[in-house]
Amino acid sequence: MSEIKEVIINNDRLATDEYLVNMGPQHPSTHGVLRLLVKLEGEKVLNVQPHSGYIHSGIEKMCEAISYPQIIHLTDRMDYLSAHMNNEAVALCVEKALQVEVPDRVKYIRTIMDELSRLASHQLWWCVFGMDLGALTTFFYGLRDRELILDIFEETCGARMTVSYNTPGGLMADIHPNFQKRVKDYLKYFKTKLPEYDKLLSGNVILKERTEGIGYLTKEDAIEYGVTGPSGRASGFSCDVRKHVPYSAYPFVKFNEILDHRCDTYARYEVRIKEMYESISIIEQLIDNIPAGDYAVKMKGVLKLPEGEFYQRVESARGEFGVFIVSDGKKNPYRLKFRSPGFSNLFALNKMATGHKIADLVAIMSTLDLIIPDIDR
Amino acid sequence: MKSFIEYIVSIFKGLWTLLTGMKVTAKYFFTPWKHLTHQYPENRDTLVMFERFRGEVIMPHSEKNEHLCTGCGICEINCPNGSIEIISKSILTPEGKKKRIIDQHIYHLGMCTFCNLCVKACPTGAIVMGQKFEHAVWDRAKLTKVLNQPGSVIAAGVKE
Amino acid sequence: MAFNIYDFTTLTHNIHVGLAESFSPFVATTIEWVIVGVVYLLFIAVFGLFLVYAERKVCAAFQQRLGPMRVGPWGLLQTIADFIKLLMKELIMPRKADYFLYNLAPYLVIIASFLAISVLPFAPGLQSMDFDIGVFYLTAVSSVGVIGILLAGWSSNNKYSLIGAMRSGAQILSYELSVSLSLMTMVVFAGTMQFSAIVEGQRDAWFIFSGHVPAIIAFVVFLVAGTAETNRGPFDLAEAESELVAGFHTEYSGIKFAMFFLAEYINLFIISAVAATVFLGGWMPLHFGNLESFNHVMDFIPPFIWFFGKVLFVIFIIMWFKWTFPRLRVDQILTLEWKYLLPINLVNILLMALVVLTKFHF
Amino acid sequence: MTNEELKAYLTERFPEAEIKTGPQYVEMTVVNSSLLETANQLKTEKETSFDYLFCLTGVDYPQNMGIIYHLESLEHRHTMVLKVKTADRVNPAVDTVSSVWVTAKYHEREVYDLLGVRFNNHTDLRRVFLDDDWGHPLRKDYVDEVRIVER
Repeated sequence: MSEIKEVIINNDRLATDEYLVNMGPQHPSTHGVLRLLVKLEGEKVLNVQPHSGYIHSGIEKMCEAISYPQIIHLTDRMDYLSAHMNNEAVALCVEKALQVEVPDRVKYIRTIMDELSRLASHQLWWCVFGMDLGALTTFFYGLRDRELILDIFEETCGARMTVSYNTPGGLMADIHPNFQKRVKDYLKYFKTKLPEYDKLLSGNVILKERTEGIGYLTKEDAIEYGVTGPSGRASGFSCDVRKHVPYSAYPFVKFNEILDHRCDTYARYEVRIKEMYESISIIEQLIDNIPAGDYAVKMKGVLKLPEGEFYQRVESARGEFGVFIVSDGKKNPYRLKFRSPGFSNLFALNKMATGHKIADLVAIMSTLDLIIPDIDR
Repeated sequence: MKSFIEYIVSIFKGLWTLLTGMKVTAKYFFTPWKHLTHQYPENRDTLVMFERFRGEVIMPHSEKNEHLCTGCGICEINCPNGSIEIISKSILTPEGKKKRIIDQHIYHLGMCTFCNLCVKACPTGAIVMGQKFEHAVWDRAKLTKVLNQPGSVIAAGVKE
Repeated sequence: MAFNIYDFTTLTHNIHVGLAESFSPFVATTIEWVIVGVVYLLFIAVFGLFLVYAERKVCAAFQQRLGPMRVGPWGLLQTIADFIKLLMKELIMPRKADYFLYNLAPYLVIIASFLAISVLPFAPGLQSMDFDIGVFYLTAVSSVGVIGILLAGWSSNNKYSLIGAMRSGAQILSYELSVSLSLMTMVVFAGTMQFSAIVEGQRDAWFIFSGHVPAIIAFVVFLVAGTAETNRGPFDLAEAESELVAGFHTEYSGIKFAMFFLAEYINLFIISAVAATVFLGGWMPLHFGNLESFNHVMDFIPPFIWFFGKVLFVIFIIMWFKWTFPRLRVDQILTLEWKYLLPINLVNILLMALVVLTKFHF
Repeated sequence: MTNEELKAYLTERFPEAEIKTGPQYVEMTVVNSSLLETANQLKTEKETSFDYLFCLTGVDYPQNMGIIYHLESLEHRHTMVLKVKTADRVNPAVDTVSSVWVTAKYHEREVYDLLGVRFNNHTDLRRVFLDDDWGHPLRKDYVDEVRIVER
């Protein structure tokens, strides 16, 4: 019934050859509980209507009731694959509002953790992308390499994914004594594995056929729809927050913003692969130069932000993540908004997938790298 | 003719990329002893979690059944989920003064998100994160724990 | 002839004679049918289970895992446990499914596999039907299975099933052509369609060696097309997990699902067995022209071991494909067939005809 | 443009708007009737060319509802905040800017869902996350005795 209702709402009737398919909320390729109402003609996608909210957890509402240090652990649960970036965004925003300058050591460690998260996230994306296209073996190779990063997290932060490593004013704890050695060992290891990714999938003729020219998103559309992160950069939309509004230790490192002007699914694939190389280079620049110092600034027991509105942008693994705090001077925010990259990226799906096959829809959705709790919040 | 040659070349190029992919998987197939599987319940004896791993909140007790908790309630305030409840009682000290001490430090494991804020806030270091991670139980009521052991007292010399 | 000690002709002949002496011809024939049927049924069940286990172990090794390890030593009993589970599961049917066709479909699929397996020569004398048009028969019956798949998708009253079934239909109808044509190439070379004669023709050298270039091309084409015919990855569009959940058998559960599952693995066996028989000499041992002593050593290995060794080799290659490559899209699958495999096949058949005419072979 | 230049330019260009410098960005508050026109001018005019709307937030202020647009210009790399406040807090309505920035279409749906702000002329104003009969949870007067536990 609801399908019929929605069709009527959208003012379009089904022609004789057209039919509706509900992809999700339980579907192998929606990576969670996203529902896509797909209008098909044979195999051809005519229209995609994303329906989200199946795991809407009301994080923004919850944040209004708890204090700023407590908010951080909730952000772990939004985009759980780049949890550290989310943590950092809140911490940076609070520090900005309180005008606290954190020591360089904190900045360096945060940046290294950011890039490790990005690596881990892109690895998981890579293996799931392979799986969505039917190459099931990639899944295990990607997870194999990601597990080691999670081990590094676990040793230093105490958790594998919901790291909660940041606090306003610094870090939860200093890095573990093994941290630097482990990271360096890992980079050495991963540099031998990354070319394998290329051999197994990137160069594969089937993958190229499946992705080249599919899911075209022009630069103008990317900007209009606010598609950021690797997906936006593959359309030539220069949107790397690390470059344009640098934060933490990004001003101290040299790195390239990976841009691609091919705008298709393969470009989005390649941008992420190249970003992994870039992340490795950033970590290498920082890991040996972590300055000595405190791991946190001494903060007051109860943090009260001055009245005002504060915005902090960071580059999470799938795009621009923003934290917007409206404070009325109390210890909890008056209103807190998370600008999640997935939400904007998701709604460009219809634009990109229309006219392609249903198999392409899966590939396009996969290269957008959607994390459903990030969209639903 | 040119397109015909391109056609032939494309076939061989495509085949070559497929073979490189197969080479990668073959490499792993023929080194099966390098597998990554951890057979979990069997390897319990050798499985060591990292020391900082946040498995659950515990309250260490000394051999004399002493803990460091003063019952100040800071952990309760700092917990974002309300998973800690402090029930205190008042006793008469030997000097004859009234004093509030901890009666029960109740910890709802089922509500805990292991964010570490209580441990970080504790002024006396009475609670720490434990490494145990096997929390599955048959009854949800078992997830509510009392952290201070029965009959335990606060260690001497802990500042209020 | 050394391999005569492994010849099953005398055994089957003796059974036949013994039955004919004790019973009337009608009863004897019926008993023979039943015996053959039971033997094939047992073989299919056991070998199917083994293949499922092998697939899981092979894929685990590709993925740096161990695979099933819990049920039995090295998980050997895993598939049996799975099978028991499938037997005990409730059979759920969608309410608006077509009752008759929905229930008929799994049987059609598995019957097609049964029909095809009957012409395969496992060892000298171990072959239930030896047609003189064996290859022709095989290509004919192996395409019956697609009807079952189409029916399953159509009758399930599920859009995913329908898409999967239609994909499967388009795919199998196309690739039938390549399978047949690559087999025809070898028939041109062998000069017969009878499987036993084809195997006999490879006594001195397997066709893939004696037929050199065109035979190798035909082998590769057959492998690709055969993989597509069995609906296995990278051609598993019909059940493309990430797109169609489970494709044509989404709505099947319990033993009916098990039939589809079994049929898939039996088809895998058939394709591999045909490849082994036509290209790799079937049960024929490896012989090199003049190396008498080497040839004698090879003869001591029983023919059915040769046969199954070759079959498993081909199965391994097909599994290797599946666990390495991404899936193709439906239009690409048709492009591959009509723009690449078919022209290559046609040229190849000409090439083979030339080779045969000029006697430019070993 | 730096914040000061931007502020000077905006004061000159939009004299009727209320402009101040916030902790980070220049903040410009307009009334609903001139919102769409202002947005259009901000995007299309060469000096400002705010072509990227990176955040759209709805805030339930005590007297009214505020919609806050965070804008960035990719050409000039400057950022500003555009604000609009509704007249009515109970039945708030503002004009949609989805014709200017497409992404606003979806963010406005979110605001409508969580705060109940109606966007005039929005082509597809449906709720994004919650059911149709659910309240608007980010409003300060929202009560849910079952799911919200006050401490």
